[in-house]
Amino acid sequence: MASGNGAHGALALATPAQVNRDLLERHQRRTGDTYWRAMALFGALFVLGIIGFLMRLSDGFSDKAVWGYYAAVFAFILTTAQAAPLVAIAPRIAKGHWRRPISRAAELWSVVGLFNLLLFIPLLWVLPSLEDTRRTLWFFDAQDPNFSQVPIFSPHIWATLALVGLVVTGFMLLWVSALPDLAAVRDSASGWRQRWAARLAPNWQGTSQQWNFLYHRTGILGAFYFIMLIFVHFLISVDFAMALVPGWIDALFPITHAANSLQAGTATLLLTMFCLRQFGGYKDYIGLDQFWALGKLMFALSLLWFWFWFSSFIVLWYGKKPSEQAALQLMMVGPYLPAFMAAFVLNFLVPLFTMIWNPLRKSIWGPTLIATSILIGTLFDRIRIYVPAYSVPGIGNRFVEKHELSEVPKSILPDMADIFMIVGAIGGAIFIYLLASKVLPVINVWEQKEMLLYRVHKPFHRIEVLVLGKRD
Amino acid sequence: MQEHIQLTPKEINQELLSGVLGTPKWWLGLVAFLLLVFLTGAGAFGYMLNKGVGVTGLNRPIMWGFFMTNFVFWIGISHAGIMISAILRLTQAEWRRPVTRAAEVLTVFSLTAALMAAPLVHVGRPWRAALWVFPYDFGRGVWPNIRSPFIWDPAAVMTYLTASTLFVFVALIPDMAVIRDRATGKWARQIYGYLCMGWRGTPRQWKLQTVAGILLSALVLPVFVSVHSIVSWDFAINIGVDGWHSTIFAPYFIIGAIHSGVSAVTMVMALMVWLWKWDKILRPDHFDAIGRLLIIVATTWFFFFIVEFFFAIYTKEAPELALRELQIFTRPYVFLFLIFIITAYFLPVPLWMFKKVRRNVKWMFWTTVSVNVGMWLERFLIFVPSLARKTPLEFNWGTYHPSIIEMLMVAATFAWVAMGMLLFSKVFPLIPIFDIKEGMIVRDEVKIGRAIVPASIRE
Amino acid sequence: MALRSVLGLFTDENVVADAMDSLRAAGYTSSEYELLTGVPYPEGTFGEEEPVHKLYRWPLVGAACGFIVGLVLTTGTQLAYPLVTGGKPILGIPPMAIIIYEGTMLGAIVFTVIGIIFESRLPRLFMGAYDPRITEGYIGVTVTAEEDRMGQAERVLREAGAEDITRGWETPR
Amino acid sequence: MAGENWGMIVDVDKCIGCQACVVACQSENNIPINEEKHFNERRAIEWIRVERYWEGEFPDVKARFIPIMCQHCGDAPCEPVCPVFATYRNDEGLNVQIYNRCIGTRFCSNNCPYHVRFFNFWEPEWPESLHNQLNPDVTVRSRGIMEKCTFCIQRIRRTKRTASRAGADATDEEFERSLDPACVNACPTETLYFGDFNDPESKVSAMKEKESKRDGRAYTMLENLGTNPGVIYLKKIDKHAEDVAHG
Repeated sequence: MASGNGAHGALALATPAQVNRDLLERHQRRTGDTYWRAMALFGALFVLGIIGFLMRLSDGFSDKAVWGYYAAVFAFILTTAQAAPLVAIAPRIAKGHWRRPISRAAELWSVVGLFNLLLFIPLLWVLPSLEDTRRTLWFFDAQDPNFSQVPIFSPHIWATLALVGLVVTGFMLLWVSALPDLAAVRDSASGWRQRWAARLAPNWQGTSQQWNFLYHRTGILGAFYFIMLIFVHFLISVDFAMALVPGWIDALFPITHAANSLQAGTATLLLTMFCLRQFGGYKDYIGLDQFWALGKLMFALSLLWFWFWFSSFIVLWYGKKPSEQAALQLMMVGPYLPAFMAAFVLNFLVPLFTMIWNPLRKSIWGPTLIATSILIGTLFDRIRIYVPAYSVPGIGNRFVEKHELSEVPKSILPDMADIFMIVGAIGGAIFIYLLASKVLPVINVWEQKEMLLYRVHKPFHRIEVLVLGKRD
Repeated sequence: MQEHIQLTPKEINQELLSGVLGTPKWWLGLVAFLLLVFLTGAGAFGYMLNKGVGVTGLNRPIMWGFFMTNFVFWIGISHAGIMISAILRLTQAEWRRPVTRAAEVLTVFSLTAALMAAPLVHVGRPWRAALWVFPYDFGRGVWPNIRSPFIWDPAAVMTYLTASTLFVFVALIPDMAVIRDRATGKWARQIYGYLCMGWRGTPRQWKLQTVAGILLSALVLPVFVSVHSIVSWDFAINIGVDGWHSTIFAPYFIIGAIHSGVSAVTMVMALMVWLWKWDKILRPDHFDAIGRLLIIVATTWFFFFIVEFFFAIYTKEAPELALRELQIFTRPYVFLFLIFIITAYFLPVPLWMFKKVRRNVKWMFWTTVSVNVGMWLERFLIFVPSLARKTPLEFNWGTYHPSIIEMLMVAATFAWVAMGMLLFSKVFPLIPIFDIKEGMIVRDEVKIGRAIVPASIRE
Repeated sequence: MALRSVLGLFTDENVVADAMDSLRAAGYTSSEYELLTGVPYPEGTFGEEEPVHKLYRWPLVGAACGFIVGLVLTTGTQLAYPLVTGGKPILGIPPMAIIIYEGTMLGAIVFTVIGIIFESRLPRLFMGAYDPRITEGYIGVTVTAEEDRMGQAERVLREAGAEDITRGWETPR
Repeated sequence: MAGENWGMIVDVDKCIGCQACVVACQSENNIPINEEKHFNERRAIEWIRVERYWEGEFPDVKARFIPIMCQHCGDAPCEPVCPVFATYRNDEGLNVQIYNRCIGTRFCSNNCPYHVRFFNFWEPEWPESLHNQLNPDVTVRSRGIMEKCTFCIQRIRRTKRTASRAGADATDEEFERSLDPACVNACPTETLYFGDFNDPESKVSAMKEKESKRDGRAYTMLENLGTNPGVIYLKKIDKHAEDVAHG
């Protein structure tokens, strides 16, 4: 690879003490106008979303079809915001130093999980119980005595528990990995911040025992968050989408659903990084290094998007069973072709043909723009899955054929309430993220300090090289 | 923790070329034995060619048996080389250095074994199949049917074989220059001189060598993914066999391939330590690192296994349920299933959790052998019971007993790969010499207080 | 006038860097002296110029060729022999995509390897100044120039601290 | 000669499981003699076979018979998987097998849900005494290739030739016996009907139309696979089950 000496995030601050002071100062500084403007904007969107939700609520839960866009938005937040923390977890396990400045920004997205948990609640009323003998993860079948041993509300119960587990794990991870920073805030800040930090990190002193605890717990919680996320995607994608479409059997779909979330999570984090760098004043910390590394990751995940999609598609296309044809018709080539094409282009074609150029990967704007494209594409992708799935007639009706979709329903366009809810939910997620960023430093202070220990610039004969140490 | 290899470049040359410039005592005997096994298999093939496919245990409905299982197994092993070599190169994992060459060569030979294992020998009329794989019989104006997965297969496997052979060749150029400089015979000097094309080691050549490593890795990876996906579609696109028709097959096969492939590389590493005494270069660290990788790979594979299984019973369709019953609860498959699940996952993975096991060559060798036994059975259990319980027409359900001919030919592929690796090791170094030397240059350490943390130079 | 080469062998990296400086000071251009190592050192270790290459173009050209060949092959054979099988379209895109994809990747890889060899300036028919010890850890610096400047080159290399100096290879022009 | 869509109707209700169709097919199409060991090895070749299923518990046991031959699917799963175009759908609605092209991958057999494609594991052999009974109109298949029911394409060809010479149409009444495949001619109970589904006046078209109505008995095998078979089955009229159902 080309020499990247100048490409690393410029570190003007050489000693841990300087970094500490600088970052804590930035965190506690009087909030600027940009922040308030953003808060106002996203707060307004949030309110709009609540209005949209109330409009939708007035339609009641009897018609599932109108809730399709709502389900898509829920899945979208699950796919983007709740997956973003993984981008901090995976490189931490692989001991990549480049992740250090952005790991907090990633983990902070787990706060939005709480918001998504609230979004999930209405879906419990939207989703019919298992009494209609549709397929389900939980093998409920009223006719078959072997399969009727589970509660008829299994999908609702277990998906809720799993989602709660995911959110709790996310908060735990955020809290444990922020302990040293909270202690630093506790020791240096004043006012409400100090009180909160003292409450959250009462006895962090930085003993080696505490550090070992921290390394250990972040590792375990990270792995657990990953497993929980896959599990939640599994439950949601099967019981809240796949099982609603008669005859749609796609064993890969839950994994595709989760894999898409890795791509979208990376894109979310890239946009977050861009905003922190451009508007948050963290230019000194977040540099080309991070954009380059995440850009490469996002490129690889965009190729995986295609691979996962094609692996499902070729089997269904070639198999040509009527049930498979109907499922393809419903979600890809039929009424939702435009949404699918948008997802295909934005999630795969655009990243493919732009990101193969290294100069573009290794820039600030390149990965950011592609990340935007991917996020929009993911929204379309979720819409083309959830809206048709919820619009299939006969869900909840036990007298409707459950093994094959006999007629593909017409497409549903978003109405005013849907549009309000889409922008509102996204606005709300960002609003909550912005709030959270005031409580915790957005740049991980201790990881940043630790990096200075392991990352040394040294002369090597006639050049200066970067030496990266890796702790066992 | 990466322990330091304390060798001068000259010592590295001597150490790693010991097999090329000299002949280890055991070498000739081992090659002769493998050749014998291989020739027995070839003889069995000759017999089959003469008599017909009837000499196998195949029947209706089990039209694919040992050969296809073996084919998929070897395709799986071939995914090791690129997994180790390309992914670890792209992620700049330092411990890859001594392993890459052996892994790539394993890829090449196992791909040839795969070609040998099925497409050519298992068909009814191999003489016509040869015309179909190699220059096609254009004369009669009949073109291949590109809608068939059996046309995608050779396209993918040939691409992969060409790519990995070239990959090995490019990385061999500097090492062949080393042999050219060391070889004593006039002919050897001449031949290695031609092969390395006059390599001198200018900064330009080295830079291109480095760029080539990364660029070719990036290009081979998508091929790597496509090969086993396409092989899996040989099965997954069948609607005639309910147990095969699953969308998860492509990723499931890939991760299974990586599982068995990385295990095979570990076996080769252990053999390199034992046979050539390269323990100065292949340290316990390397086994430790590959052991950790294996835990992740094995667990991901197991997850896919569970999902595949789960969605088979999710449909609650009769043939699927009958198949699972045969596969798991019926003799003799129940024994195979138990052996498979224990050897492929429940025996090795808990063992790898212990650092002592991961750092012990013997343990790593035997656990990875166990994985490959299990993974061979895994393929068998996917293919054969599914065919035995193809559709709801239970009148046609069948059983399968492999014949001795099939077993001999399967054994021959194993002998072929082992023999190929040994022959290669006689002509070229199995551990990339320049990579080891480079690893010593970029190795550094960072001092933090009294602790010394191993580090590496990044450009 | 024929060109002659001289080769100085060094063991210490810093000495090599100094030797290259001295050569530069003595008026040799960068095309006249060359560094030979047995290991890839990080770029610029000896203060040498960064080699410029155009390798990244090769795979793109190869991919384009492979894509076209794949496309022609898949469409051509199906149109030449349009048999309906299994109710699948004659020009079904998914199977064609698979073959075209493999063709594209094969083209890209083959061209890349050709590109690597070409850009490395291989094969080199005439070895020029070389010593087998280079693959044993020595670092070589060669100077290739007119015969009358050989003495000076040899002197510069010796003064810079070369352990051994050999000369006398002729490079045909 | 586009236009025909040859097909068959199997009235399961009439089948008595006598296997006459199987024997007729064997001798018409030069199928080697299936000995006991061939059945034990599961390598017997029967282009048409009568599957027998037992139903019910002793003493109330019933044998159910269903003759199964190549279904000549409209969207045949066996066709696209062949790498060498050895099998394809011709313009007479037949799923044909080209023995010369076949290389014996057996992929088509795997992808056939009806198990009606047969592989020649050995070179076919007949006892000396039977050498002269081979049908000259049908190829003897060598080992290593697939074969299957052709709807006796040799008879269709011959009838067409005879008919065109006489200036008539092959589907006319007078040619019925020579057009029908061997199995149809041999069936003592008129279980099997053969004809052109594209010809609205043919017997099979009329039967199809009648039986496809709401209370008709028509069904195709493994319908959920969407293979669109050219063989239509007529359900068994189960008096006993009806009696049980109605008390």
